[in-house]
Amino acid sequence: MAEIILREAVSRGLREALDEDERVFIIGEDIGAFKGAYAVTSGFLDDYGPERIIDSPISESAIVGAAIGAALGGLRPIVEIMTINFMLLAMDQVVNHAAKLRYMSNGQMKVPLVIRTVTGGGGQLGATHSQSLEVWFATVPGLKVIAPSDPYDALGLLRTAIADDDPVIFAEHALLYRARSEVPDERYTIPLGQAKVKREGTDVTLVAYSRMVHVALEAAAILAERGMDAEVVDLRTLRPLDTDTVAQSARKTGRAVVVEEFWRTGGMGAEVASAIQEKAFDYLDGPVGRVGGVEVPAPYNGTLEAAALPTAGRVVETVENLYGI
Amino acid sequence: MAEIILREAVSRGLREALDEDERVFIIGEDIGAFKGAYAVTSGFLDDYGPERIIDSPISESAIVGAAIGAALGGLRPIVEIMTINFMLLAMDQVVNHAAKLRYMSNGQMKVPLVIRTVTGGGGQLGATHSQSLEVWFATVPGLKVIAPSDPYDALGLLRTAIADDDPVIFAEHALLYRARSEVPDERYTIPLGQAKVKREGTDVTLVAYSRMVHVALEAAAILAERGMDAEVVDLRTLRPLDTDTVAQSARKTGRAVVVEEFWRTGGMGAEVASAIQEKAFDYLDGPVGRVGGVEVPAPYNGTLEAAALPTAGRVVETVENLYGI
Amino acid sequence: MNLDNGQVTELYERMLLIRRFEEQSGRLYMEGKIKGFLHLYIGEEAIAVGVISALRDDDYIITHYRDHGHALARGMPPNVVMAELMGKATGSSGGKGGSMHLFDVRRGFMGGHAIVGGQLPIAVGLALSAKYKGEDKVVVCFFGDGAVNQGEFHESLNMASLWDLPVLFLLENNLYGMGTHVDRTHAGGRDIYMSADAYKIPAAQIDGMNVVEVRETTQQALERIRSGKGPVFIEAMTYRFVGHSVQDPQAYRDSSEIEQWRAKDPLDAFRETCIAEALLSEEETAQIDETVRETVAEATRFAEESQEPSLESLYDNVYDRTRQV
Amino acid sequence: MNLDNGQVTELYERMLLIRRFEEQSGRLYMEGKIKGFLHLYIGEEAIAVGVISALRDDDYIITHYRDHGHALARGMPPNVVMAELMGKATGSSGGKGGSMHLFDVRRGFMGGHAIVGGQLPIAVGLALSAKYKGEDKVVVCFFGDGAVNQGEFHESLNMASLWDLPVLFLLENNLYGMGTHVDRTHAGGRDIYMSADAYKIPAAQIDGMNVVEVRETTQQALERIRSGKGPVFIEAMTYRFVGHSVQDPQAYRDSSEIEQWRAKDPLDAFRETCIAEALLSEEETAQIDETVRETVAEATRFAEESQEPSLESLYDNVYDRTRQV
Ligand SMILES: Cc1ncc(C[n+]2csc(CCOP(=O)(O)OP(=O)(O)O)c2C)c(N)n1
Ligand SMILES: Cc1ncc(C[n+]2csc(CCOP(=O)(O)OP(=O)(O)O)c2C)c(N)n1
Ligand SMILES: [Mg+2]
Ligand SMILES: [Mg+2]
Repeated sequence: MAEIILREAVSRGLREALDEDERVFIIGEDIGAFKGAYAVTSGFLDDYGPERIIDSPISESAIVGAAIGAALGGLRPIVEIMTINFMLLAMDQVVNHAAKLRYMSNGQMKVPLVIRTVTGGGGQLGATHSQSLEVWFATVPGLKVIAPSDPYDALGLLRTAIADDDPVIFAEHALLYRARSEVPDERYTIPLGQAKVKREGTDVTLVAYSRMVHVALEAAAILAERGMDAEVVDLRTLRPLDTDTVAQSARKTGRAVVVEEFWRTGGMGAEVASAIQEKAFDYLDGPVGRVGGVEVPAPYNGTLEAAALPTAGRVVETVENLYGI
Repeated sequence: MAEIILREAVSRGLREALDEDERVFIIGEDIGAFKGAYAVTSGFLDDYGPERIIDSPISESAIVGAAIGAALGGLRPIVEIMTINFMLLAMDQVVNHAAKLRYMSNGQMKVPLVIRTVTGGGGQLGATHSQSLEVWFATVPGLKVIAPSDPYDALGLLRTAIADDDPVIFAEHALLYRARSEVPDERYTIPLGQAKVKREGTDVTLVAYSRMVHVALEAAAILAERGMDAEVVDLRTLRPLDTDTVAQSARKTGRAVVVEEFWRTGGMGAEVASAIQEKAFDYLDGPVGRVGGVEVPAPYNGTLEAAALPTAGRVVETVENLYGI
Repeated sequence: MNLDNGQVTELYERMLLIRRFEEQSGRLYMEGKIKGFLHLYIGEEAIAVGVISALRDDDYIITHYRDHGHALARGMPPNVVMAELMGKATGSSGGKGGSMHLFDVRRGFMGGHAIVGGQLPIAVGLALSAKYKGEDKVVVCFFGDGAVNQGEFHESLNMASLWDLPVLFLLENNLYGMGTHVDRTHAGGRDIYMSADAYKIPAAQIDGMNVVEVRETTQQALERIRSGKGPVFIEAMTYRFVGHSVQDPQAYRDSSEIEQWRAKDPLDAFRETCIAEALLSEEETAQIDETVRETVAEATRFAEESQEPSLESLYDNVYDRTRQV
Repeated sequence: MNLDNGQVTELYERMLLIRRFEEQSGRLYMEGKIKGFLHLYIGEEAIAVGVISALRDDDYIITHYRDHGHALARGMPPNVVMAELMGKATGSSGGKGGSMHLFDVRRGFMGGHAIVGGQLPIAVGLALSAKYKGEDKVVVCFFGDGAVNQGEFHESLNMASLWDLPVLFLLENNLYGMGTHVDRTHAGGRDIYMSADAYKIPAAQIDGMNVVEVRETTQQALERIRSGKGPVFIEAMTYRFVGHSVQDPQAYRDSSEIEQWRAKDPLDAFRETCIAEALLSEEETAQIDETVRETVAEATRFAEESQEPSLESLYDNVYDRTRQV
């Protein structure tokens, strides 16, 4: 057991897969000679060679399409798309091909493919580079979507993703690469579709994923000072989505607020809030709240950007406004 | 006042715009010589010539990108993307460019652009050709999204869309082109962001848009026979979204079910249900229900496809299960 | 001709099977027994048959939505294809795929892809898998003149050439993408094969109405590809004798143009040559005609008598385990 | 040299301004006063200055995220650019755009686009608007060698040529896209300009380190374009003397390669020629140096002393009316 950072957890998961299974290779932009835009694949080119660490042209659509083809040919590709914003160029391959081939071929085909990508805002990269589009992928039958909040979950879920026989989107938050947690030396995996209670509490449920888990935990600490004991649930995988754990917590606390970076309208908050009221209506003291990104393209300026993203303060405020303490 | 079909309403709106404003032109695949995949632009090439009715190569991304550029250059382009499924190839231009240029340039730029496209399933076109992706666009700040259910709304909203100085997605349902309604001869427009009560009722609110409005009305008729008086609200525009009208109806009836074609997880139903419980929690008799597409890629077989789409029967069943009559 | 009598018979029979099969599916569409979109291959038979007859059993084939010809040329049982067109449980995808989405993975027939251009990067990936595993396979990727203008064409040719992958890019230039003539969509004009220069891919333009020429050029290309020298590009000039899909009135072209091309019917041409060269007798062709008619009749019977898929099958094969979301 | 003294001074001063501005912005980044991504134009100054000095005031310019050089060459006030880099209210986008998203629409400077390849179709559309309106404008579209492999490159060149649009495609081939050498990303190798053949676009490769050659080739191209003959493609060979972005350790290339190219410094080369040809004196260059230093210092002062944008401005310019969603 040692404390490691998230970047290292992902690197370790990738190395294991490369070591254990000849069919695994990685393809992406600048993952080799440049060592990865976020340095996750640093050293990989030297260790595994250019056949397995493939620096590709800047052709997101063909990168994903080629990975699909390689998966159909019996390999187990791992794609790195530098940031989730660039997935907009590969949407057709992801949504109309990867997600649908198993179904349209009635099980003749499978697409064991992991697309790792970097999500989220907060780095002052401006509107084109700061989105949280994993939410869209979480609506697509045929896809699975993972968005871990710490190294332990990242490694356990990445192992599961790589072993999975369906296409998985694995979204790593740009600001979490230095997040730390204890990670066992022995091998463990985490099944998809299981949310995790990160903090137990009795008065209100805060639901979040990825970086917003940390914001929710911060909010919980503030709320605790004010006499409110918050439970924090980390979704971890967005599809399959574990609404049972969330609803169970909401039944216990009678109150829930969902926190996410995606724009508030139509985000995971909408899905989770809807599911909570469906499954726990009679237990609720009031409406399920949602704290999401402000409905603007991400501004570059740091103060404006911070104002556009959920903060512990905004979460606390929402809890207080809704449940009047 | 005459009864016309939706195809004709859209054609009329386009012709008016071409007639009245030299800056308006239409670009898309097979809109000219082929007369449009859904025949909306039939006759246009002869009447307006190839400079204003531009048959483009099959290059969805460049079509939208070029339209953005033309809008920046002072024109008012109308794009036809043959079906919304092919928008997957133009996502980057729509989401990272059209939607963001005004903001990123701080108002120096505007993108007056209408993208007309065909949405929905039910035509046995299979998984790649049957999606309802307007839902995703409705989550994007900078875009506006319209999805009319009848000729009257289609024409009134199309006029508004074309006059708008921001990018608008205008989604026409493939199965509604022959839908009829009365349309005044004199000019009228319909503002964006106003839902319409299509049927007044007191016992339950059914919320829908596009083709599902007709399904909701059918369900209302069945419910009426069973002694339940349903109110049907047509969203008409998905962004801006008129949650006030919806919430007001829910406050009145105390019950609500949202009906849509998009997969249930993360669809408009999630957003609308969340908004209803936020705005009308204390008036609700039970949870807001959602009837959406079944969580599978669309199957080709007609029986399976029908089973994957919401029907009046499923809506009635959901109402009865939730509110126990 | 470098063909023995057996080969001649096989080529002719296969072309005739496609012709009769397509005529029959057109009729069944008119009778409402086939639904959705139906794109016939009539006029282009020499390409699928010429190319695919040159392949080995373990090679891969991937194509677009106009796919019946390629499927039948590869030896997919007509019964199974016809059942799929009718959406039956006995169809190649149990009725889930339909005309545009045929698959027969056991025969290396990797689909049937309905998004124009979408199959090209997947072909590159299949080839990547072959090279990665040291398999001596070639991937033949069929696509139309309309697909050439998609970005994925460019990205795919670049990748395939860059990495010396075993792909045969097989352009079926039938002069039209839906109703738009290639002269109005491709800046390089009709000689699309010259585009391959930009990627340093050797290319040839051939008579796609001549099955022998198609087969022989393919053989040469395969030899080069199998020697590890990377992709080859073949442009086969052809014409579809019928509309883009079954319900296309073909307003965009003159019947005289159609007549001109019908005079080059690949079946007539081949039969006449074979008879002239005494490779086939009138009796033999009559016999083949008879066999083919019986095969098509049997396929129709089989499909008509087959069961509809069960409602439960709706949920199968979204993921590797049933009903998992 | 076909230049008078005034022109020589202007070219030199503009190149030097870019150089010093970039050096200064690099320093400010290190001091934490500029955030996000910062891509410097050092080494490539001759291209922006040579090309843009040949334009008319009403021509359009559009470029990628490495955009400071083009902005300054077009005459965007250094104060405003520097203020934008620092995210200030006085910046060109009020701090909302940042380094990658500069805009100055009044000067026809249409951005600053951060999605690789995304500006190409927009350039086509701007040109379409010019031709449609009968304006005598040319659009210069700058992009890098990495962008060439994006599908949009292909789609855009095809459209521009097909419709004879007034676009000058200006490829800045600095041999690398991030850390990946062009030899490993482009199948056609380093002579990318030959790709233009496929679209029947006349093309030339020039020395991008020689401002006079760049200017003169541009003048010839503009003449042809203005005569209505459609697009022209120029590939300017260059090199960035610094990392891809400020924090790039450049592990992917040898310092000897950098040194080799630094020996061709476009500023040194031009200054030496001018002095040799007595178009500039040592005193004059010293004077220019002084002026430029003062301009950059003033820009820094201006930016540092400017206000942060107000929090309310967060909501401005999402749509044409403030705060409308
Ligand atoms: C991305 C995308 N855009 C548009 C369409 C609609 N569409 C289907 S076939 C077709 C024409 C394709 O022409 P071509 O590639 O020449 O093939 P052909 O039909 O002539 O065999 C079009 C535009 C589509 N299926 N996918
Ligand atoms: C679609 C997309 N993919 C990837 C990136 C990340 N990225 C930014 S710059 C760059 C390299 C571009 O190289 P080139 O076009 O040669 O321009 P240069 O930086 O050399 O000026 C990459 C991959 C991006 N911004 N957009
Ligand atoms: Mg064609
Ligand atoms: Mg470069």
